[in-house]
Amino acid sequence: MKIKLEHVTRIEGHASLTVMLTEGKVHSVRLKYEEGARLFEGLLRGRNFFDAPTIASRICGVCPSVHNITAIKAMEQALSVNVDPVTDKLRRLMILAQWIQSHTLHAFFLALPDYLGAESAISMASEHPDEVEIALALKKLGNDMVYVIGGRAVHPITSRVGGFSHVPPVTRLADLRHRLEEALPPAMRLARLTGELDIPDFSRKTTYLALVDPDEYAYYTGEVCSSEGYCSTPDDFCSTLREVVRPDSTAKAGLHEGRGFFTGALARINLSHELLTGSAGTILRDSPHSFPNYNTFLNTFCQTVELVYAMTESVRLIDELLAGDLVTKTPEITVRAGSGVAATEAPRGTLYHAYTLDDEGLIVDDNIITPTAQNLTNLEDDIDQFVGQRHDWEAARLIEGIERLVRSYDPCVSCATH
Amino acid sequence: MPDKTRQKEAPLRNEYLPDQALVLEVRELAPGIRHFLLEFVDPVLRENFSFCSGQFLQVSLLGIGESPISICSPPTQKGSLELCVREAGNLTQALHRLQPGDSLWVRGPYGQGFPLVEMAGQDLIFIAGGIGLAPLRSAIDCAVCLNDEFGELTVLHGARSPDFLLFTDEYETWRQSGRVETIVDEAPPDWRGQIGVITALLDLVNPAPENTSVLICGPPVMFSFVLGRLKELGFDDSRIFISLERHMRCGVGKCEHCVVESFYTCRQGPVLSIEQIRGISSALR
Amino acid sequence: MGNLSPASGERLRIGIFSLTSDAGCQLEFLNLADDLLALVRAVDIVHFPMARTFNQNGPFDIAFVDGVPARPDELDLLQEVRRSTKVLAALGSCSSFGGVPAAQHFHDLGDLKKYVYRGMEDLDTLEVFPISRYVRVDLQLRGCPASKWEIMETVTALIAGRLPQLKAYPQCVDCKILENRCLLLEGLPCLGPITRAGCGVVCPSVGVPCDGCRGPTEEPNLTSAIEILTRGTTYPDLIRKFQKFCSLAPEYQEMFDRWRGLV
Amino acid sequence: MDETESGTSASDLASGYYAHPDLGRWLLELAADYRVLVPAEKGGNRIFQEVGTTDALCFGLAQDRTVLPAKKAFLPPEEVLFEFSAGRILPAMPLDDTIVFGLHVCELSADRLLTANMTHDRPDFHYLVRRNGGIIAGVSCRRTPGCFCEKTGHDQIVPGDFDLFLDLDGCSGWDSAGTGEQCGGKAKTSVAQPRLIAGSAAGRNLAASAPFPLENATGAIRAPEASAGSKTWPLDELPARIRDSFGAAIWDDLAVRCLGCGNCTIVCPLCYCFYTRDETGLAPETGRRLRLWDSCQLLAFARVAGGHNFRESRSERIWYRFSHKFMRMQETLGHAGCSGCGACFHFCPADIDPQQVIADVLGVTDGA
Repeated sequence: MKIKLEHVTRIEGHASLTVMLTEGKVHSVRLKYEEGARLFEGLLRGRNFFDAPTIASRICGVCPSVHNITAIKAMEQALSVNVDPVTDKLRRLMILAQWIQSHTLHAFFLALPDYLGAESAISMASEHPDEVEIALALKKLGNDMVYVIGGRAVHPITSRVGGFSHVPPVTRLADLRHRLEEALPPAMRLARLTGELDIPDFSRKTTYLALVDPDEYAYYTGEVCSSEGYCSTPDDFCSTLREVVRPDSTAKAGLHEGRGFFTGALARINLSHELLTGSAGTILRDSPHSFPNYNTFLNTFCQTVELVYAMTESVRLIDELLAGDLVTKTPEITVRAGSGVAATEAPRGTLYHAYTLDDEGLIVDDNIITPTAQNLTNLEDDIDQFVGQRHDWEAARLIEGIERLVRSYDPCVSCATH
Repeated sequence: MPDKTRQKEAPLRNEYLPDQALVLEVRELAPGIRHFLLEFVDPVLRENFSFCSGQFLQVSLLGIGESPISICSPPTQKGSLELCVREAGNLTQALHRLQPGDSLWVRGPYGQGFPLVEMAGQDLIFIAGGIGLAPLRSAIDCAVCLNDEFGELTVLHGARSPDFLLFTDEYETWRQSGRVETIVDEAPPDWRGQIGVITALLDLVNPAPENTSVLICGPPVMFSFVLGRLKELGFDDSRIFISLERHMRCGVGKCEHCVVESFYTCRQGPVLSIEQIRGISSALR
Repeated sequence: MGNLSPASGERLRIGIFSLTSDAGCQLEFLNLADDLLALVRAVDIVHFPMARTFNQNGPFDIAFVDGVPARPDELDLLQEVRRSTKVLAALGSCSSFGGVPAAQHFHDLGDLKKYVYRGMEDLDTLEVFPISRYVRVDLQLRGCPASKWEIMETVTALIAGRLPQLKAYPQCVDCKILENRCLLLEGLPCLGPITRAGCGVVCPSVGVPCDGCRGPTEEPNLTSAIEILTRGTTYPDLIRKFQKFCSLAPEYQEMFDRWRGLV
Repeated sequence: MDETESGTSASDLASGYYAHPDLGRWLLELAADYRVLVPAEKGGNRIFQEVGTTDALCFGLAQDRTVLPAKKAFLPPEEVLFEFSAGRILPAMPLDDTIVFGLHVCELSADRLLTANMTHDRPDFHYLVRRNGGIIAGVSCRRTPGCFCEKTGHDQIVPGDFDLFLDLDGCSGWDSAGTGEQCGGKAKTSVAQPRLIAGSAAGRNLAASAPFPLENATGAIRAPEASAGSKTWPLDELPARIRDSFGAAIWDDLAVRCLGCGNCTIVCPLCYCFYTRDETGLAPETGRRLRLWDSCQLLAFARVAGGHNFRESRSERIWYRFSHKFMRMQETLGHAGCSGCGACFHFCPADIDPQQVIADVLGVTDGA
């Protein structure tokens, strides 16, 4: 017998689960991303290099800023454009703000209801008003950070190849800094709470891939490294990463060295947890979990640790910005043929943008590899193991468990099917 | 520090504050057209409110918005007002949801009505297309009420179909002071009345222009035919009065939406004589 | 649209539906932040799979539809939504105009699929059109993303029993009132004069020319606009700009046809 | 404020601005009791800004025009007419304590005409509460490029048209052809004490605390001479000329170029049309009625419920804009509703120049 769960709820986008049952017991499960193809990579061809960041940000409404910044970085590499330190710091802030926006959304609005016995954050509001209020305030803070720097909370405007069209006023940055500091204790409280949730006992060691930078917990710079010791530049890595096109699916699946792998908060923490100092490090080390850790369900907790990291790191960056002159200078851009690859850490994992331009600055070739697509193979392997270990469970309970497992990946189907 | 006290100005009237009125009665006159009987909540206003036939009110519902609507009851009726409302926009749709006892808000009356005083002793012809009968009904009832002051009354009313003829239960009363003729664009087979355009009614009654005033309200498409026929019949432009519809927001000649060349429809209109608007090609569109 | 408001005293039943999209517009509901709690206290958001586990079927008073139907089952969903709602609001420029994905109409769809999916061209993917091609649409909340102000105006208007007053006039009016620098006067290709207001003029306010994501005003004077805009940019770049967000806006089609004749 | 020896920063002078340390201090004092608006920089534009929100207390010497004219102080782009709650109306009381500094001659003249318009027939409560309670202070102007107040008769004012006037003629040497060099650069030390002229009792009261001498005005204050040969339009004739031009080809020609963006009316000191809108919150019984600026250049301006549009064509809408200014206002108030400031032309993406339009109207109706 086959049952199909049409809509895995509380994820970004539309995915279904098809469950095969024998005598009331689950014997296999298939996950499918159910969105039409928007064909972004095709649509970008023939466009101007300066339009790619704007258009590419429309791949995803949840993580538009990282698409935007990653596209900009790739274009700057293709055109050999160097930007000033203020620009770099503002971009870092936008990525960290994106983490705050997205991790808050996932951890507290989409995943937490599973563990607090609520059907949604909306219904959580009555029994857990404090938590919901904190989550909403954090979401608003992340939104306001992107708004102040990028000009709009969803789909930023000011960031462009070469720099920024508009630099935020000192007073607004100072205000953000103040709000970040104020929001830090409640955010830490929620992160600790998430670390103590009763997650399923599940472990499957796989390959973890993320940007690694010896000097910091990486998100904006660094090399792509794996838990098995592999390291390379994003440029080289992009050519070894395989995206598999599957019959009847608009999402591709990622393979590295022929196997599935995990990218995202858990991978970053597994690879760089020693670089997490300050409040985020304290929460991580005080938690009942040790790292590296191979329980995928912990990804949500890792996101909340990163949320705290993003907040403290933002305060540090704002202090640096406020200590100097808040001006950016857009360098002269010479349009010419070339190609560039960039990677940043999106909330859900490493995001790659690669472009080739002709001598008029029009895009002739491009490739965008999203974390959710990269994770698909690994997610399927996880589901298989999860089901295999629980073949005696009632179908309804098992399906609910699988939904939680899917959610712990924080999949973004829009990104996966761009 | 400078002295902030200033010479007191004469108190200004705030034109934009409406007065509350209650719906006493609602009835459906035709599909999508409702008739409302209202009274002001303020007893002083209820007693003292006066207006001329053809003037309008700015009617509003709080949270919905405001629209100009002609008063359809006669000035001779004291203590209450009547409106006739066709469902067309935001406000009128919301008005159609009102029940007796509900509130609405009005300010006014605004504009110039039909100069009935100057028409004393004359025969009156009322030409109404569709809901255009509403402001004319105020004047008709007024003339009926002051029967001795006027000559013969002729009411010509055209509508889309028999269902859309308005105030049909009042025709008998009107006929005691004159004549009522109706015509419709289309009708079911059992319709015994006239079918055609409203100028056919003018042909039917063949009015004489002497000592007669004509009062017109209806959709703009009607105007050129009716005016053409009246001209052929020998009517003078100064004796033909027409009520114009325009986008009116303020009612007091400040917001500029209702201007027709030099005329503020809300102040110098909505009733204007054809003589006043002669040569203004955009007036009768 | 007839009578819009629910029977008096009843709470508005709202559905938020997602077709193929970037989910950015429905996310704007969660981005309402402070207003979100007030909103869910005042209305019943009974269908919102992105945020809820239990999602009810109709009838709805308002259904917000985010995205374009790009798969046959999404078309079925869209028809079902239309059948079960009083007011159907297209949420964002994808559902209003096809959005960014509608640029596929400037390419050969087969070529595009071949390029993206390398040999897997028999995807069950529909050509992208605005939802108005398939169902009657009562309101268009344009923009990429849709504006929070318009979302709230729509909800509060329907609670009060009026139609939302979405601005149909050009961005310039609001931009002048904000006393922004006029980018068009500086020679930048700003689509403000022919693009609908309602977003709060977010782009020109930070020095970025309007990209036209909210689509054309009523009766835009495109001929004159193109002449003026090409003083600051090339004709092909200008056409690319129009192709970004609202390439299926009916008002643009004559311009694009002329462009297709040139290339 | 970057205070140099003369109290005026070099960059202010270079851009044709005048600043004076005493003036700045005085305005800050006034701002404790009043809402004080002065022309100041915002994002590369000059706009009337509230003292306290800006530290750039400088006055343009007409080099740059503000984006919105001073009318915004008394007729705000958006204002609450009243609030309502549970079936009760709570009238909004407009603030009546605004001082606007820095109006040029044409704008003082426009202010007088706008106020006359809002006063005549049925007075506009909200505007007049603000305006009658407000104080306006003019400032000597040099001609802004593109202005033509001599043509519309708005090139002079009498003391009754203002409460105060800041006469900068002490900063000698600049004239209608001046580029700012005389006032800036080497000549900055010659930025002498301004003279104040009071035009009303309120202005005299205010001047009592001013750091500058108050002088008696003699005669009218004029804008600097226009370029040779520029003369007043036949304003008395224009109403008939405009009326006769309805439907003429010149309006169709303009409609081909005009984008209908509304810029011209938003920036005009003598445009004031508005619409109203009700706004409610999540509880529908509480809300407010707003009045907002409108523009006769917008398609929906004359559209009624049901969809009929009484001004369907762009050419007709353009004619209505000019007929308001040169026909209706001239006929009802005896003065052209165009101050000649040139803002509409400056901000028009299609370069529609009212001077050319009027020349064309005169040409067409002459049968030329």
